[in-house]
Amino acid sequence: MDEQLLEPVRENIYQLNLGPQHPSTHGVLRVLLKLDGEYIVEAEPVIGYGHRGHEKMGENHTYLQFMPNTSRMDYLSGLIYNHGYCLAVEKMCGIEVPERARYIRVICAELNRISSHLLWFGTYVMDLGGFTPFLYCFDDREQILDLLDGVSGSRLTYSYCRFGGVNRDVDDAFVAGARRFIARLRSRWVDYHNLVTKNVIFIHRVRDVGIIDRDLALRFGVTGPNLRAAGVAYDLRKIEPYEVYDRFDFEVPIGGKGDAQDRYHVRLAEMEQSCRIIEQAIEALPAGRFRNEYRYQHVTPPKGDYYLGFESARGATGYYLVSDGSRYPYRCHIRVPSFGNLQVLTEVLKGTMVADAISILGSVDLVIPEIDR
Amino acid sequence: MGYWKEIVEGGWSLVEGMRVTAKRLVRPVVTVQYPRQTIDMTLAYRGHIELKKFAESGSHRCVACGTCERTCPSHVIKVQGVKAHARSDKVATHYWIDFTRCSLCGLCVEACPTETLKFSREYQLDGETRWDGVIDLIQRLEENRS
Amino acid sequence: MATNDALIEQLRTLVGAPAVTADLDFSRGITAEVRVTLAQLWPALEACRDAGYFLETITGLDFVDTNELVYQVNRYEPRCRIALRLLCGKDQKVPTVSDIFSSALWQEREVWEFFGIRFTDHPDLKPLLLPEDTDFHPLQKDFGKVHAYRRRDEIYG
Amino acid sequence: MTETVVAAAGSGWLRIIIGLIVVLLFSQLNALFLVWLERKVAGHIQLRPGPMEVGPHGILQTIADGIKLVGKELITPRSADRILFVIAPVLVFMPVLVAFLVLPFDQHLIIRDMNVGLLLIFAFSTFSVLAILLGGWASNNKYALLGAIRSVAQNVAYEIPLLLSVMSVVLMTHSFRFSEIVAAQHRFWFIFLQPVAGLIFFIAATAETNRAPFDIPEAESELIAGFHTEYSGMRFGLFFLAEYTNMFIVSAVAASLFFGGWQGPFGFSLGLPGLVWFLIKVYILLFVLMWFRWTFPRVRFDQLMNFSWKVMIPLSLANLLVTAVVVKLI
Repeated sequence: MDEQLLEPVRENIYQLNLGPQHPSTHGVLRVLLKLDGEYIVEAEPVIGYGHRGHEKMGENHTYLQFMPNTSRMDYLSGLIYNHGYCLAVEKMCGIEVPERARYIRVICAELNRISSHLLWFGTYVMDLGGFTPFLYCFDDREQILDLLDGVSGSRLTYSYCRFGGVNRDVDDAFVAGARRFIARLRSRWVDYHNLVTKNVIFIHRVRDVGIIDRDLALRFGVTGPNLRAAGVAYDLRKIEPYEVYDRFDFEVPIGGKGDAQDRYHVRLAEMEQSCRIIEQAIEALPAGRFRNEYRYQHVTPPKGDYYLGFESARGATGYYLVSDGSRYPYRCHIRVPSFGNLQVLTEVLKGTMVADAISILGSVDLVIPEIDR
Repeated sequence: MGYWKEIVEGGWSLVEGMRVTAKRLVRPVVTVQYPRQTIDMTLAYRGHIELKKFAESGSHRCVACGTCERTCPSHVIKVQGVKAHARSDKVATHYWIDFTRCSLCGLCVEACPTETLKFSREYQLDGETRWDGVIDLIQRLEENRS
Repeated sequence: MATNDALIEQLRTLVGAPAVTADLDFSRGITAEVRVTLAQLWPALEACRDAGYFLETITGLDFVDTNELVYQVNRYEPRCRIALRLLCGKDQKVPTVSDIFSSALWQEREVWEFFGIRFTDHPDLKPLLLPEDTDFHPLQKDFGKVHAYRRRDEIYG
Repeated sequence: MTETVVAAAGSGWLRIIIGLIVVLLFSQLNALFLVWLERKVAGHIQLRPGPMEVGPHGILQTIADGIKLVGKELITPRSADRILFVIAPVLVFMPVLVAFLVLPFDQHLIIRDMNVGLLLIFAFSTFSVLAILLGGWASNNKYALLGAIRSVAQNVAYEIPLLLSVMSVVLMTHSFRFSEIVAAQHRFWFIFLQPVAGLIFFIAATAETNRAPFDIPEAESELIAGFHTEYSGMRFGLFFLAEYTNMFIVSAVAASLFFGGWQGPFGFSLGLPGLVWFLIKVYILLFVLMWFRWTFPRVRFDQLMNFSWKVMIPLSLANLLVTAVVVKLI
């Protein structure tokens, strides 16, 4: 709806407080909606309910002590955040990482990405009112959690990566389990497509809903699957290959219009690509150490700053670390993808219906604690 | 024509979806009825930390150096130790952890120079007050021994 | 890579060649570092926007003698992360760049609440993550527990 | 035995009073059972067992829940319209009970076999919309209000195809009396003669009872709990029970109109009494309703209206026209 249409009904506009306690705001997001009937005139996300001051904590902890915090920002892709942080510190200090560890990290990070996308898939359909796919996804996701639990000892906040390697070595059971999981996931697609993707109700709920096109994305710094849905193949794993991603053959799935349906398809396709990466990494998993012999406790990077960008399940993430040569970072800034992905909603939600707002909020895959830090 | 096609195809997609759920309806359940059935924790499982018991001494090897204390990001650990006499090694007398603040990162286990720390595999750690989370690991070790 | 070089050349002419340090090895995670002044910030960022860049992040830094803002812009392809470093005095105000990049609306609010750096002409400068009545700036180095409060030249010397 | 009881009760007031008591008991217990059944169906569809703790396979779970609900504090929001707020849950349950008076459980097991039975049910079922509107309005909560508004619009839109599809059946039997409609299906159930009307009736009935995928007045993920957001304790319980009783009624009406009521297929009763046939059909339909709910996502409000006005109503009108012509020709 454009402005002109809205003009005569200005006086009938009322405010609705969507959240912070609401079944579909995933965590503690509050969206102040100005509504005209069911149509949204203005939407203002209000955030910060989960603010824990990670950046301040980063300045008060040594580099190693901050590592467990990293998996608590985006709790759905905690391992990817661990991974990125360790990479950043390793790059700063010039720590060499054994080959085996690098492959293990990639395998685990991709498993983590799949689990994050699976959870998104389930909760998104739940936001749209279909409860059952949510539990099917949890059934699948449980297999990943079991796998990662077996190697890292934790199911959500992994704290798995260490400077110069990983915490524990993977065994044959893990490798076999990962293979089994990939086969299982692939066999489930048929059912998921029949249950959700092809469902006429679902299609009507997502098609042409919440279009984020290239220009809008550029303006708001939208990244990740939300940007790729608009047809931009921007994936830091390809563009700025970190770790050993440049050794794998995988595609960056892209959409066209950038509506909720494209975002949905991009994420589903990404899971398949992650499966491919895992398969290749397992195939090429070298023998050797999973961790450097020297266990880095207190690292002191040289003075200066370093930025490391990596691709989390939600988009381009980055650690900006400033070292003053001591054991504590002078500044630890984290660029979180959900920040831009949420901010763009101030534009996108305008003129949509409340039901669409839920669909859009779900489709951009927000993790609020990540934004709040 | 598109109108009819959409209705028929849409209706058929719903039937397809119902087939998927019907198939699941007759499958066995995958969940575990928790208090009645339990699952074994994996070997890697990280519960709260615990002192290892070494066969040769029948006790822990904690020398109360305090490395874990300093490594812990959440200041969970407090260690006290005494020297039996001036030339002997220090031996821990108390090893408190406040489990309510522990984030189970495992940095202390890695930091321990005598490798006397390990993860317990307990997961039923509920309590009524916050003080129930404060555990003296040395006392716990003694109790487990008897 | 041609387009990247074009922008860096353009920035060189905008802010003067010595202020631009290109780092094609990417050894610090950025392609080029550009020191800008308050007056050059707008034209430099506008040039970035016109070249198809997006604002990745704004980071505040607090030193004893000065504040510093690091604007990082990036483009979709090929990679080219440019850091624009803006030194601003303790009580200097910075012009908002939210007209150039909409994402700055929130990022500047975040910098304001955490560092107390004011942005002129920002339409809605209120705390983003902290409660609305917050009157302290937690990432300033004189707030709470701090390990070191240094002068800028101690780090970047 | 039922026949003797009914006969002994005779006609008139005594019959109605006994009927009411039986209806009250039956509708309440049935609703509790349905809640349990829904949770079981949901559980097994989702690969989990559903309620298991209270009683064998959790059969007593809903009774325990009911006791909990009765014991809960009834909270009235400070800014609510107190009288309407209290009335609404009562009002939502009342018409539900009335509908039981005319449902044909068996050839003789009808409390009141009125010649306008069908009309009575639809007249009273519209009442529940009013109750929902009252509840949503009186709560003085924006989510509740939105739910109420949606509910009214939805019910108005779906009442039309519902009645039009019923009219096709009425045209064939020339009667609004349930017993006659059912008796007319002695050989062929009307679902075979009127498949389109049957389908439309069932879809519209799903919408009328606010069941998924048409549960937009409640729309958990959008409107918290829709019109009963502010209700607690047994007031919420009444809304809840009314929903399940409503489901039972629409399934019962569908069974009577399209699936031959108390009669077996193609005139074979297979030795089962009419009541059993009737309940079997009703529960199968109820199961389908639950199956819907745990399979589909929710439609959007405007799509729901579009579907009603652009698909359901034209289709049911066309169906009615064809029926009228065919009936006239035969």
